[in-house]
This record gives sequence, C-alpha cells and structure tokens, in this order.
Amino acid sequence: MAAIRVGLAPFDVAAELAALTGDRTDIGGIGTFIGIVRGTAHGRSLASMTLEHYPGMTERALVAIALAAERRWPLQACLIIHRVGRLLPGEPIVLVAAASAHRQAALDATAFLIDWLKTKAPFWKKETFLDGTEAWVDARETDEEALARWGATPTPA
Amino acid sequence: MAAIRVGLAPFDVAAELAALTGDRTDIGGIGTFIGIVRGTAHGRSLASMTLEHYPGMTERALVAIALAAERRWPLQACLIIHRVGRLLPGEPIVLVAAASAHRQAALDATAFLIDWLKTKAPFWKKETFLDGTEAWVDARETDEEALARWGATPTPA
Amino acid sequence: MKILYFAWLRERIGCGEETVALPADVTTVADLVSWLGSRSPGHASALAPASDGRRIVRCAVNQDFADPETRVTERDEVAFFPPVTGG
Amino acid sequence: MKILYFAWLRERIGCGEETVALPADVTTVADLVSWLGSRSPGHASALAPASDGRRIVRCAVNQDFADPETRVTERDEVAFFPPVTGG
Repeated sequence: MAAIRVGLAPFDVAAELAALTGDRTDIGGIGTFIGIVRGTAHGRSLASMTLEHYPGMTERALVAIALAAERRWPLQACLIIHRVGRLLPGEPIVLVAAASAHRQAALDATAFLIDWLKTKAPFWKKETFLDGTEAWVDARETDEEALARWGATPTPA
Repeated sequence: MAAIRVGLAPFDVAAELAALTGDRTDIGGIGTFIGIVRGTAHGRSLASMTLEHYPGMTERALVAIALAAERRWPLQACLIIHRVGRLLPGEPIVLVAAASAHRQAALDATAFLIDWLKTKAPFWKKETFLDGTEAWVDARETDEEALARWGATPTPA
Repeated sequence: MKILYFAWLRERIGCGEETVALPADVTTVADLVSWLGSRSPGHASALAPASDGRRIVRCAVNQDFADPETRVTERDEVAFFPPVTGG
Repeated sequence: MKILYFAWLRERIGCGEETVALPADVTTVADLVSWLGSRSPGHASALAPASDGRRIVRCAVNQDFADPETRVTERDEVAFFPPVTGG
C-alpha cells in the first residue's frame, strides 16, 4: 500500500505510522525520514521557508516514486507526506516511511524515497531571511549524486 | 545528545522525537527505525515474544553504540529505546533515531544504530507460539554481515 | 496551449499561467522555448540558458518531465520551472 | 565471583545467578568455562562448544564482551549467554 499526501497541515508521525501499519502483523520494521526547516542558510538567519509546488504533477510524481520503491523492495507499506506553503524553522517539511518484513529493505527504501523525492518531485523552496530578503534555494549537485546510488537516470538536464 | 532507555513501557514515536529535537532549529533531518514483533516465525503463528536482557550491561552497551554513532557522524541528537518483557505481534520492540543537519548523516547513522544494536547489545528473544511451544531466537549471520559494512570488529565469537 | 511557470520563472515572467496559440512551426519543447523567449524581456530572461550554454530551466509536458526534443501540440499542458528543491 | 546466565543458558543450568569461590588455577574465561562445566550436567551441557568445536556461548566480564583469553579474578562479574538477538 502506497500512500501520498501534499498539503499545508502539519503531520503527527505516530498517527501516520499507526495508520500505515493498521492491524498488520507481517511488518518487522519501519524506516522513516523527517525533513525539517533549519534556522540558518549560508550562515544567515531564516524567518521562514515557503514551499511551492506543481499541483497535479506533484501527486503523480510522489505516487510514481512510492511505486518505484515498492517494485524494488518487498514493502508492506510506504508513505510520503510533503507540506507546502510557509513553514517556520524547526517545522517538519516531509515525512517518508517504508515498512517491510526485514529491516534492511525498510532502511534502504526509506533512503531511496527521500533521494528520489529530492530530485524527481516538483517542489521549490524559497527562503525568507530575518532581514526581509528572499532567495530561491538552488538545487544541489549532491542530490543528483545521491540518485546515482540507485542506478537512476538523473532528471532530464 | 545521546539518549537511551530500556524498559517495559511502549513508546510514543512523536513524543520521543519532539523530546529529542526540543526547540533546536539546527536539525535538517531525522532518520528513525522502528522494529516490530511479527506475527509469524518459520511459518508458525506467534502468540508473543519475550525479551530478556542483561540489566546494567544493556545500558552500557546502548550508550557505547550511541556514542560510536556520534563519533562517526555529525549528529545533533541520537536516541535508542528498547523494550523488554512480553510483547504481542504488531507491538514495537525498538526505536532508534538520529538527527543531523544533513539527511545522509541521519540516514546512515540510523542504519548503523540498529545494525550495531542487533549484534552488540545483550538482548535475547524467546518466541512463544500459538500452540504453546517456545523457542529462543537464533542469532542470524546476516546481522554480523551487516556489521561488516561499518568496518566493525564482530562481537567476540 | 496552457503554459505554467513556477518558482523564480513565475516571478521573472510575472505570471504563473498563460494560454497561447501555437504557431505551426513550433513542434518541440526546444521550439517552444525559442518562441516563448520572443514574447517579452521577462520570458527571454527567464528561459535563457546559463552563460556556459547549460540548460537551467526544466520542463514538463502533461505533468511528466520532458526533454528539449519532446514533441508538443496545442492540447498539451507544458510547465517550465527551475531544478526541483523539495524534501 | 558473581556469575550470571541468560536466555537458554539460564534455563539449562537452572539458575540465573550464582556466587562461586574461584580455584587458584582459574585465571581466564577459558579456565572458568572448563571449571564451571564440571559443576553439574546442566553446566556441562550449557557451556559445551558446538559439535564442530565452534564456541557457542558468549561471555562478558564486568559487563564488557570478553574473549576466552580475558583474565578473571574473584572480584569480577562474569556473564555467560547465547549470541544476542535484540533489535
């Protein structure tokens, strides 16, 4: 079961994981990753981070990423939740989770989900600094490198 | 900050992660792994799993594992919670978490924590099957192999 | 054709969505970028390649990532945006 | 010396903890295993190596993992147990 969600609302990790596993007793481990807004960028203090996305394509991309993980590993469930809009430092941005009978599959799939999401889902971050200036975040080459670990074609350049 | 806990009580993942990060705004990502009691073992239905441990040595071992992770990766926080006593299928056994400014460090440290815990902390699992029979779980060689990824000396054989 | 712009492309062009009537000789994403670039200085600036010739702007056709060679028709939804930075 | 047994060693020996007075010629973990094995059939069975000679039982001295060569004294806490299976 792959579940994805995009929205403004915060998420409760415990409730999300409980919903993901339900009454199943065939899950041996759940890996998760939570991305959080940091309070500084390039040594400057952040007031907020604003997430823009491409409605429609975002959901398609997240479903495709979740299904790709389910094809690569024997997962009982996998989850991607990504927030959009204005977020403050310390607030969670994204939650990915992968549940499997075996821990290595759960851990590997978790890393895969976040690596793919960072390069294949249409989100853009804008930083607003305490001094009022704004800047769009640059894509990092290390994200494309992380993709290569999964034998993935980089996003068209 | 390394936090470890061993006990009978269940844990609330959301509350544990909130306590781990507190008001910090220098954390960019948190990796977690939750181990769960599966309902079957060797094709037989499980009634419960009983976790025995070596009080005193367990806490020492978990602290040593958490500190080893903090030496290897730039972590803002790391957490190990391990339950003992009788657990039912579907119940969580263990929670490990690692928080870092960067996602790769958080993910790698999470895998390291659970791999090391599986081979270096004095816990033993006994399975009680629905038919009333009991069996101690055998250590798996794959756990020692997972350790080798971290360049670790296997536990004395 | 419906065209969408996101992030700093949207800001530089000054709109997030426009509907255009496609000239007959625009048949690929590369053609579309050239043609859109002639519509305003904002379009030209937003859609220009980097000084080293590297393509900065990414494109999706009907919500799938696309290449300069991807073919486009009047009925497609085409989006232009910077490299993604979510997660 | 305080000796602890865990998991199936505890069950096979029939006790989780015993205090023993160490003979003078017992100075290492290996010595201790041999000597304990002579105390009862349960001890002998629990502490025996596998049929291929591989050591099954693990040991900790003062709550640190130990080798057969690790030295022990009357004041140490020594524990014997199977390979760990937590997590």
